[in-house]
Amino acid sequence: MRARVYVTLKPSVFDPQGRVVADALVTLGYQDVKDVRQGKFFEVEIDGKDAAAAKTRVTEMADKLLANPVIESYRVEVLP
Amino acid sequence: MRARVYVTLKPSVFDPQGRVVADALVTLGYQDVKDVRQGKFFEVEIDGKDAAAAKTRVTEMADKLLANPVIESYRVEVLP
Amino acid sequence: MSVIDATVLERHGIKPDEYDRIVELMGREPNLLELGLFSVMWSEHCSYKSSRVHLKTLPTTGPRVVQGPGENAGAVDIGGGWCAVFKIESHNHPSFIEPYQGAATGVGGIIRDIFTMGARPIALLNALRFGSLDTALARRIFEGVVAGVGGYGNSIGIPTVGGEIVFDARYAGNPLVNVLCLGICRIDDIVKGAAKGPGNPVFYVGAKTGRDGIHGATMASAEFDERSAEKRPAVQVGDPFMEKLLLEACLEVLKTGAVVGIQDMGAAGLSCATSEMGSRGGCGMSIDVMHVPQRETGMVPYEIMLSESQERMLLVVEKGREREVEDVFEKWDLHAVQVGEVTEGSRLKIHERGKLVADLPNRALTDEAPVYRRPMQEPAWQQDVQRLDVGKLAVIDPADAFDRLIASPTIASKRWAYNQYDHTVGTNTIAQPGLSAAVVRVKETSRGLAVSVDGNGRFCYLHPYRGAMLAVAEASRNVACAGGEAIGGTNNLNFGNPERPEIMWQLGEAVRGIGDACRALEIPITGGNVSLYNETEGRAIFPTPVLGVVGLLEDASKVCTRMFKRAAAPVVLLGDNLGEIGGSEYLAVMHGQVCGVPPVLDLAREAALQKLIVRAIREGLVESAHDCSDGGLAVTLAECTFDSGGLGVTVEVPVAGDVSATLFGESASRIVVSTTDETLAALLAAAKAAGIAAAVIGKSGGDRIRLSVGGQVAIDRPVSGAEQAWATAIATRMKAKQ
Amino acid sequence: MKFAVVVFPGSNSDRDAFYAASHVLGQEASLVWHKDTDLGGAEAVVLPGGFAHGDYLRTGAIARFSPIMGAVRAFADRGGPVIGICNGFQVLLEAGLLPGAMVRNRGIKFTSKHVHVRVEQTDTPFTAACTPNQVLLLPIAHGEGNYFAEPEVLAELEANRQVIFRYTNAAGEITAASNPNGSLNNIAGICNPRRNVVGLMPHPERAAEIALGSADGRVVMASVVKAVQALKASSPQALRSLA
Ligand SMILES: Nc1ncnc2c1ncn2[C@@H]1O[C@H](COP(=O)(O)OP(=O)(O)O)[C@@H](O)[C@H]1O
Ligand SMILES: [Mg+2]
Repeated sequence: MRARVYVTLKPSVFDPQGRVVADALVTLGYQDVKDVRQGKFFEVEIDGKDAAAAKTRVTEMADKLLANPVIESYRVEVLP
Repeated sequence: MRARVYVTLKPSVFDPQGRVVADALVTLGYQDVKDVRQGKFFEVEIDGKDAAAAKTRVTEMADKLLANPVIESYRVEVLP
Repeated sequence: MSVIDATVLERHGIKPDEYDRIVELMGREPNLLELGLFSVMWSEHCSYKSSRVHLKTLPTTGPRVVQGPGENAGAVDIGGGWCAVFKIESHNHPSFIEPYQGAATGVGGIIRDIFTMGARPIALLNALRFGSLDTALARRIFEGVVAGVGGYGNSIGIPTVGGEIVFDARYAGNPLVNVLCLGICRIDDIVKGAAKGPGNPVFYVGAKTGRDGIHGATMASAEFDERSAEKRPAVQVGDPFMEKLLLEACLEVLKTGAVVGIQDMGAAGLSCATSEMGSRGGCGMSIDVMHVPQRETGMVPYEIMLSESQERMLLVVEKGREREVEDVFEKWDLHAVQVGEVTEGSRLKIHERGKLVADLPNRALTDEAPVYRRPMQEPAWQQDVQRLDVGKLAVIDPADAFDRLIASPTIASKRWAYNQYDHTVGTNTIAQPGLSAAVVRVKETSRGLAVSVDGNGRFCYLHPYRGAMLAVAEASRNVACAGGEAIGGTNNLNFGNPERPEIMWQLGEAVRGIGDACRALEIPITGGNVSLYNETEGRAIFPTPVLGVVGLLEDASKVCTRMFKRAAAPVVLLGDNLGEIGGSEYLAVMHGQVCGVPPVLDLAREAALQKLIVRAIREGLVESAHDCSDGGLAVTLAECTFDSGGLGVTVEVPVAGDVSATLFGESASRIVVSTTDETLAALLAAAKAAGIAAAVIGKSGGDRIRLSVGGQVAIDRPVSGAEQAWATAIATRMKAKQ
Repeated sequence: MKFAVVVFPGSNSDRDAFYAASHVLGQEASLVWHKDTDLGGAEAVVLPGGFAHGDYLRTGAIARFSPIMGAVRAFADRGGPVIGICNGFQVLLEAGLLPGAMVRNRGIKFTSKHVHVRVEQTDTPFTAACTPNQVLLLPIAHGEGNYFAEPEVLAELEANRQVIFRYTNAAGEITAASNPNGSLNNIAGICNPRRNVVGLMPHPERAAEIALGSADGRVVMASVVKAVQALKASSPQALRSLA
């Protein structure tokens, strides 16, 4: 089955990537852009049928590897 | 309002980052991991109340800047 | 009534007697903001209160010194109206918490120190320490730090041309990340971080101010809204693009001549920049935090003044020329804003929307910070660890030892790391990473600058005074082996908790060693950095002074490298092979022991040796030169064959001590050179005149490394196999299972 | 002849290209700010290496909107020689002046080392002085140099001989081991159908003097000098129409 892990910088952490994209959008004429934050996500394909089990397992992966708890927070979602 | 743009590499494009993450997960003992693809997303905050308008506008931004049609595809979602 | 009680003081890391001193200097009780300013400015990091008395003993003057310690970086005259501007900085603790960003922001900080002086940065070096690569934690930190160092320097376009990496369990919980940046500029173009001319406007430019890195001690301090406390991130994310804009814009702005003084906002942010510029210039400064660009809402003056957000600069501009300065920054899409002005007198006045919220003598924050002569005490264990009974060591086949040593991560090629560093950008790199000292040419001149960073924590642990001298000697010897005459040095003192007398003793002894060695080798120390409290669970790292030495080549085309250049070249050992294995990599790797006394160092002989090699290179008497350090003579000879295109070497040396000590002992003041039959006599004569032992020990050539000791072949290995093991050792370990 | 080296705010090899053109080749060269709209009568344009706008988003993604790019496009449309080096190549791809795109290096790490590159075609202004199949030792320094194009695009590139440089070993053989970043068909550089716009990941401008470890890159810059002089000889007005 497939699960997605969305990783974002914690709100308190400055996001240079987002800032540069926001500036670029404004120069491109999108004055209505107030702010941009950039994140990443991982689409993980794993064996097994049990959604609950998959979720715990992928959450574990996120803790261990996919997200950096010091500056990032994450959200896990199992796809139907 | 807030909109999210999810950008992923097209299936035809090899994803080195996803591969490295997948390998790392397997080394970590998650043999059940079949594949990982990495994507990015942008959380765009813009003025205005009209969801439909926001969607077209952000889609435009994705076309112009946020995604490269040669290798990437994207999905826009307006947050309530 | 005052909000300041014992707990508040403790949160601010201010001792009661320090508080009394504050009240005395202020003539009244400080308010919380003022206390915050004192807490960061009087912190070990900013005030050097524990190390100052020792640093004062270092030699800082010399005919070439243009700028000694005290400014953002030091500078030495390299001739032709040019000067080399350089300094080393550490970012150890942040790199442990978040390796990539910790290392990246460390690089950013030292780069700012250099262009703040008006110099264009042209090279970066890094000295790194990690735990054993056999642990997943060390691999993770190593991977992140190297990526961070590269990620920042690469995108700005400053080549990372050299450094050193040591792996030892003692750094497992406390890695070291020391970064040296070298820049060049015309001597007349040097700028100082001083605020002069009352009435001159003070400008802020760069990244917006957030709640980053606000003094840990003040977290959750009750006087703040609880939310702001948890809003504070533990680490900062570097923005190399912003730094690149600042670098180019500042260098352009300085050309206008409209800038009176400039300073980057690093540790202690605005507090440090405003008070230091004021006291340096003998003026006061008045600012209103309302004008400071803010990234987050609801920030209080305390947070704005103490924030350590990266990539920010403070400038004092000549009144009436504001427009010129603003225009340059606008060109780079940076918006310089006036936050205040220089004032008569010597007070730092901070306002919030016009209301005075802090008012204090700026020298109280800087020059009048406390200075401690902390108690020093030789550790009880010091004598014990110096004991070494060679007779008791297990007998090991030198060939096996050789195989293990060249593949030991500390000795093996560091290309896994430096292949992630852009070392060709700038088209000045004429001796790339991997060739011992790095050499960059100075365009528009015939000159070159050789740079090396070195330190041996094991030696310093066994004998801090001698270990520190050996670090100076090695860095300077590396530079000399490239053809550079050492003209200036910088140092980074990485030690444990200075409140412990035995740590303080290590620091005192090390500084004494650095001073003595620098005086003997005529290397003025023009700056440096001190990083203390490098401990985990009360266990300190090895005392690790890292020396950065800059050397001058009048003719860059004469640059010398470590590899043999052709077959049948006579190989000569300059210096004495004394067979000292105390504290050697051999003892650590093959016998798991860190003990004995480090090699002796005769400073007069070292100086003579370095003068000799520099002259021999200048006069074309040698084709290659490589100093003997980690791994001893055997490893040094092997390194002369590596990257040479497979040229082997056959060598015969007499026994010194025993066979292992002869091959792997790390005696100082030795250099292996290769020469030609035509120049050999002249080389030997020059050595004799210099009073340096010089022995022809063999010839280059063949495709094997054959080393005989006392008539017996001790090591006989194909170059290809040895080189492969040496080149891939680290990459192989990095592929290991987690 | 006259080179224009475009300077984006995050360019970092702009001075390297300028130095190679002016000091090493002894040609006229000028640095052109990305907010300008005119190339100042240049006869060849260099988009240099670096991180044009930090490139946190995608390398070269934002640079293509810089005002100067209008002039660069017009210059290219008139047949003017344009070379994009490293980040400059990435900008040309994003701007659609060359086909394909760059993805992260196969090994995901930023890679900085000297590699061997084989000159596949000599009928471009930037390879005119090369000998066919000449092998050059050039430094690379990039994190996103893994060239990708859809199969049909790739086939077309090969069919039209638009692949100008390939990663090889020292002997000039195309091997997997000599491909530093995973680029399809070991592609290190390509040109447009008209052959006047060339992009490559390696840095010839950083290998134009033996003191730097290799002078092999010099021929790439020298080629355009030769090409422009040839053009001058053939039809002066053709040249004027460039500027
Ligand atoms: N962290 C690093 N970054 C860049 N180059 C490095 C790094 N570590 C080691 N090197 C390079 O590897 C070579 C060997 O370093 P080292 O073992 O310290 O020998 P030496 O002390 O003779 O310079 C030197 O050229 C050095 O610059
Ligand atoms: Mg060293």
